[in-house]
Amino acid sequence: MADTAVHAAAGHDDHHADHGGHYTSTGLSNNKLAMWLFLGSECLLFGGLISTYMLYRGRHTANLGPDQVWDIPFTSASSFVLLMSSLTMVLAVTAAKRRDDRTTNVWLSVTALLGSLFVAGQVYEFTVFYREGLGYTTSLFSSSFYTLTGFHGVHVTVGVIMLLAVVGMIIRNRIPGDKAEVVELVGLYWHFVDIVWILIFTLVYLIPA
Amino acid sequence: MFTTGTKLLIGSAGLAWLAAAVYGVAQEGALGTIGLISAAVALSLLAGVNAFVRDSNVSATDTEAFDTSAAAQATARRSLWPLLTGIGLTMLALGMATLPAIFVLGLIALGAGLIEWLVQGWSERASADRAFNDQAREVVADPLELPVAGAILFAIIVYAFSRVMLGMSTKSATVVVFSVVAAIILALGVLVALKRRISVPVVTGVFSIGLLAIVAGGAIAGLNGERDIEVHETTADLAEANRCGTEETEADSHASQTVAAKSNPAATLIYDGSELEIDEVGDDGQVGTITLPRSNPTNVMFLNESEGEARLVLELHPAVDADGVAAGPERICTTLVEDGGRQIMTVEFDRPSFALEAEGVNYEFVVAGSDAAVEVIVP
Amino acid sequence: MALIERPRTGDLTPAVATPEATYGAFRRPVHSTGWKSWLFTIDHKKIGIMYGVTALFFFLVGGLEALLIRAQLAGPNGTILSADMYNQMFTMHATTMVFLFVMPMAAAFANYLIPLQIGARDVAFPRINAFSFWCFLFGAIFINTSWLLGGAADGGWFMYAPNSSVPFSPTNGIDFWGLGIQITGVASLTGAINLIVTVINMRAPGMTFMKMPIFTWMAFVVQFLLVFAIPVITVALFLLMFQRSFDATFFTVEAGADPLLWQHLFWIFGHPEVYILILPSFGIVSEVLPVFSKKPLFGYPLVVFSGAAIGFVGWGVWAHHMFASGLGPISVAVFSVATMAIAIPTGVKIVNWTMTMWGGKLVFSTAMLFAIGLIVQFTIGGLSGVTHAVAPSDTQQTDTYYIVAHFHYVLFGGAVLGIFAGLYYWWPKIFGRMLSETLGKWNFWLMVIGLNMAFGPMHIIGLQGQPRRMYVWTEARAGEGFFNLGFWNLISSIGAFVLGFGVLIFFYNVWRTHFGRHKAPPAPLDPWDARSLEWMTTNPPKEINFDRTPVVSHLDEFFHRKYEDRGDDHAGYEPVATAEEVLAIEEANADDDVHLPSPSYWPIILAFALPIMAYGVIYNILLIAVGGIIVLLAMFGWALEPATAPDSDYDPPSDGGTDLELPTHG
Amino acid sequence: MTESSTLRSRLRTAALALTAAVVLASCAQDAPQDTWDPAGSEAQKIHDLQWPIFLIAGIVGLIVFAVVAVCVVKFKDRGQPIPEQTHGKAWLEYLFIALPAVLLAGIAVPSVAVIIELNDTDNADCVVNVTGQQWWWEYDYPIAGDGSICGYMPSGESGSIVTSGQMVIPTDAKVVIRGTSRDVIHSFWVPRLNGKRDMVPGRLHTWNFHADRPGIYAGQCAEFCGLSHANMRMEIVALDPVDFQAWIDNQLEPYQSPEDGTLAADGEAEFIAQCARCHQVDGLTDADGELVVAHPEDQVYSGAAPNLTNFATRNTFAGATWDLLTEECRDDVWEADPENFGERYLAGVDRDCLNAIDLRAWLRDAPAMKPMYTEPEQLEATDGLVRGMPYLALSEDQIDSLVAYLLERK
Repeated sequence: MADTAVHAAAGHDDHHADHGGHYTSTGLSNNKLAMWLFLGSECLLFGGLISTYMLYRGRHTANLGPDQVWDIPFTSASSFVLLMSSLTMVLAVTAAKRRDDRTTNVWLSVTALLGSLFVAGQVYEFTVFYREGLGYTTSLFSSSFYTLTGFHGVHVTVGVIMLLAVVGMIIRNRIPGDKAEVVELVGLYWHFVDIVWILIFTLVYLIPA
Repeated sequence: MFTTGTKLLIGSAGLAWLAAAVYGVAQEGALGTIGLISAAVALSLLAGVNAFVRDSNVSATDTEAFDTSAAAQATARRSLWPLLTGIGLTMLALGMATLPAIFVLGLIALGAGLIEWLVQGWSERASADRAFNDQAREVVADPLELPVAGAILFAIIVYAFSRVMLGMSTKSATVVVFSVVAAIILALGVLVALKRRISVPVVTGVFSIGLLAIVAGGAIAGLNGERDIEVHETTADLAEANRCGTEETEADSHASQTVAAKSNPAATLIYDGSELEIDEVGDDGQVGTITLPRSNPTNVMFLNESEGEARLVLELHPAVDADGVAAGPERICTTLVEDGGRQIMTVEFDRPSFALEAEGVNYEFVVAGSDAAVEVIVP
Repeated sequence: MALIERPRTGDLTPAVATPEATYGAFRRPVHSTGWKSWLFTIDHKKIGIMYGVTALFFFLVGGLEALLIRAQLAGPNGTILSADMYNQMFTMHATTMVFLFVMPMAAAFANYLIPLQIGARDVAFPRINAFSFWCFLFGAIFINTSWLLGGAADGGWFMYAPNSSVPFSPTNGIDFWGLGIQITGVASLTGAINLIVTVINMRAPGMTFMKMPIFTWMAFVVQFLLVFAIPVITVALFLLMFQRSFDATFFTVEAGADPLLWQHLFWIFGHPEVYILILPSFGIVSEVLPVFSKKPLFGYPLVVFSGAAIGFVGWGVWAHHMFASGLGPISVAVFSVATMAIAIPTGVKIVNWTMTMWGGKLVFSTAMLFAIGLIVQFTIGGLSGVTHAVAPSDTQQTDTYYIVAHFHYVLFGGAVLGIFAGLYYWWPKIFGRMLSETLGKWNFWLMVIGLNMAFGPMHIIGLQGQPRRMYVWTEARAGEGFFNLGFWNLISSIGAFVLGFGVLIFFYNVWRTHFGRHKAPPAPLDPWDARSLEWMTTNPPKEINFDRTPVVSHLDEFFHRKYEDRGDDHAGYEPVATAEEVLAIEEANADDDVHLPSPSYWPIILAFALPIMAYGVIYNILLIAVGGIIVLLAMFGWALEPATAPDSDYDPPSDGGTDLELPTHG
Repeated sequence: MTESSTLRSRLRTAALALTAAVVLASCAQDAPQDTWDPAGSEAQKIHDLQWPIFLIAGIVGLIVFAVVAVCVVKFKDRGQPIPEQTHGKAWLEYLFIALPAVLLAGIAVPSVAVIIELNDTDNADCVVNVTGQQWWWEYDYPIAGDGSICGYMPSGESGSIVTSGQMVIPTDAKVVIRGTSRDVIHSFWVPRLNGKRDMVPGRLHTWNFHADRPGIYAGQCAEFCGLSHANMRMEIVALDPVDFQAWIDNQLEPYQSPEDGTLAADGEAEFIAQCARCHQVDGLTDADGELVVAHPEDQVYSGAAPNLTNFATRNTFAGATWDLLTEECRDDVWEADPENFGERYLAGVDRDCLNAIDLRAWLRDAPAMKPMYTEPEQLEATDGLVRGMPYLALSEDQIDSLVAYLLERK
């Protein structure tokens, strides 16, 4: 099934290569520019959430504090996995630019799997914290922690679904427009989500409260 | 002019009428007669219908029928959806008898199956061109299928794998398993990407096996249950168990020693090893008593400047009702605070100080295991 | 899904079947007339008009709320509104005016004019543009349904915590408010990204940034402010939603929360928001003044840079809304000085506007009157702003009517007068008929008199110590003599009604121009002897905007095509061509093969799902799932849909002439 | 050139007119919350800073208006040729950046100095705790380690003073308030003594007051605080040292029950039955001789109700929104000379001066006078706790006795 998709897609791509995309004043693609702006806006979103957490992380009167619940080795492992997924995303983008659909699909799938693994790790972590007595409404620390990391988790989830959908669209040859660019856009988003996690991991987990 | 089929039916109908008459006269049985008459009526009706539609025969001159008649349509293609609908129905029944979760899953499977069935049926009648019909199906179904399939796959992995992790007996095991699974995925990715000769069925097969393994692992782990995760002790537990002493407890391990700069406490209590000094706005270096508001949660900061560890305790002396049940906790305390460490305590007083005087007690901040104390006046 | 907006060509051409038999209900909407052509349109001009109509409707709603407030306060111990109703009224007055009138009105101008001013055929993402509008409309309707469902929000538009928590505001009003602002926020954010990309990428050949019309520049700055300000309020509103609907404790003081968190988040958004409201009007008057002075804008680069500077510094002054909040002297001092600094670029604009008029050849059309009105009225607001940039002085003035006076001079005297200048100026461009100048002058003078009568006395009321947001004021603290509160409150209320009457004249003018017995004739091509690119096409513009993609070589390109410098040193300009002649050249050299993207169902469907989810948050969690499924379906349907419809969707099937590509300039 | 000289003279006239207006405004003593009429050193600092800024702003404004007016008159289209298409003059533009920058720098320096001064809360002579609550203010006077209150040593035994509505402070003393709130954000503002400062729950904010002469200074909650925001007022009463000492001693006098058989004695019983659930009267004992301790936290969402121990020494009630004195007696106190003021104020409320109409109306149906959340259907979110004084269904006789009892709380 993938093989036929590869052939069909190659033809499709050739057509667009001739086409050469649209003229823009700056030569930048509209889509990419929009994605950058969106990510710029997302920076402020996470900025707000991180600020909230930083303000509230010490506020857990008579309840569990951050350093009492963290499991740094585990979170380090899952952070590393998310980082690796950025690498596989890069490979996917490179393959897409080579118009190698098969390899693109492989790396997109691996990225999606690693992303799912990360979210699974987060679900595991949340469950453990909850069992240890840290509910969502237990303290300001817990509310702001779950909100911040939960928001990030939702972003990863959306990213994984996007990745899987792109794989599906490539297989079915249903991408309107420049395939490599679509993969690249999803890649931009994915890298952004990764970078935000590095920030969260450093500020939330590594710097002692 | 009658077709062959019509002739047969007309003959049968006539025979049935005859038999009914004979039986009715000869046997005098009402039931049998009614049965035979019914058959005769039915056969007559069928004969009439058949005569009218001419035994569904297509006239050779009716060219339109070549395209529009059912026989001219492409045969229905293989379809997964009746199966899914069936599974959905079964689960629905099963769910009603056993678990509501299965019922809901059945409902979802039923809905998904029916919708897909409808879409496929619609698309197969879209035109005579099979390739085009497939594309038409995709135009309608892709917006649903792609994200939903992605989301389901994602949910399965996340749920199953997190069960596996929760089932691990130790924390270090989770790290190992997590890393190993990630490494396997990566390695497989490299393998498939480099070895271009690996065919699609193989990849699909490996992927399915992997998925199956995770689901199976998740199921087993789910049935086995989670490892024992103990509820962490907190200072609230300490106060309840009257353990606000000098010994180190679980609540004290890894306890925070710093407080955000913007906490804006009403007062800071500084312990220097022998005395509790009060640092209050507009009122510096006061010793002995502090006035704090009634019925208002107030933040008080504890700063330990003694050589060792210290724990601040507030004795609350709650009102006791007729049944001897206290209106609130006896006391609240911080965790053990290291030298130079600080911690916030949120306090609230329900009764004014003079109400306690009658009982011969007062509100008091004390450092556990020392004589340092500050009396709280609540107006 | 801004990801995939590119057209693909020819994939789905059916081999045998006719379109009727294949796509049935799934044909793309391709109507160019009738209500469906509006509902599913992705034409930036139609969307701009819809923005404008909706915004003006909410202007009337907000105005009605204002009049009720002033009626209540005309005398001591007013009884027209109950305390509860009054609190809802002033909350919704501000919310309506800020989020549902001025912001969408600016979006209306930006949508309609930016592509025309930069010589583009549409915005970069036409479907997202439609989505933004529907989001805004549904969000606005959603907020206002709270009036019928137990009462509107009653915490003020600033919605300070913890007064916004459930115990202090038990009705659902604040839930409606927060979720509704969230939805209109989505509209603003997507709209902003769209317009930024449009301005950066879709300028006509030759139009460098420093040759861009000034309105486009100011709107461009505003879109950046939106991109970065909206997510901050989004965070705040999320926290509020979790607080109110899911028992989180972000603002629960008993749990140790700090109520100032909300204030910081709100004002980090809220102060840039002020510039979001005012800069588009600055852009409008910077267009209007040169046209009616027959001179280019004085110091164009400086006006551009000061606009950008205002946008930039605007991020560093949010805490001047919190001088009384107890921030500590260092923060207060820093923010106080930063706030004074922002007066400099604002002052630059005033100077440049007056210098534009200086030495000009002034024509006092209604648009020009409104523009001059803005200079004068905004100056008053700006200067009273300086008095509370000084933090100690602000501790006396903040939360009094003096502040109400200040920001009404800035927002009514500034933003709204600018909007009216724009309406009168561009009306013939947009609707092809000119509003009556006589009625326009009545409109202007009544509005200016009403504005000064309504808001001028508030300076006195505030300095005499009357706080804001009080549902009654009392004789006991009114004092006697010239500055007594009773007299000036009454004057202010009378002024408000004069102002309201002035605004109604505008609507009468519109009705008279288009429907009355004295219906105006079609407007001339270039009624104002205008200077910028949007006038270099028909009134109203064709769907493709320009017959030929213009090639730009000057700032004020249109002017330079009509006039040529016969002397030296810019002093001897003489007309060389009429507008008709300029246009005739363009028409004669029309681009063949202009292709516009097709309308789409998905934007309105996607937008419609959002209020469903919002009702779900308030009433039943299952509704969220329903909305979520619609969102998923619409997003993927959208993503998989080519930008242009296949020929087969047209009835009769298109001949392929108008459905292929987005504008191509080269 | 004549044009510019007329312009100059016009400007001069305008500037003079503005100065006159500003002076007029600063002299006006009409509204009790006039922000241009300082009566204490803190407000004076603000005033000294703000009036020159108003003046500068006014002058700048007039210049702009004048230039616009000149443009409008002089450059009207009278058929002149197309003007020079100038895009600006660099030196002029730089000048107009530099000018406001210099002007604002000139304003910024003294502003920062005053900000620092206003926030200096060290070396207080007197500390008062101020707590805002929907919709009234509570003041309590912390007892220092040596037993002194607000820098004054009580003549008798020291104890807590809790009051509401009117905050009494000594003149010529640096009074630091430590403010917070029990529910939402309120703002403490007495314009003639100082600017406003928000009182934020969970935070402790300080602010200075320094009254130059005895008198009553009106204020009003300035941060929107919900339903009855308009009805949340406050007054600062400044007394000279002798009178302030007398006030403290009076506040700390032990509780005296009304004489048996009087209407007030009935009132005491009514009070214990109806009012003492929420309102504390220090020293009040019930029939068994047990101390009566109010538990407002069981009834009121925000957790407190005004302490009524010395109710009749105050001039206001219900969030300082209604006067306890008749209009005549009120004016007598408010308009008293600084020398006589203390005496008039310390006289408190007696039967002749009592504003019985409003007080009785309040006891009859408080929520009807001041919007508050007291109806059961409004209290779902607070588990039945009221926000404000509920309707108590008191009979006229009960009200009579309560008024009599309250009048004796001096």
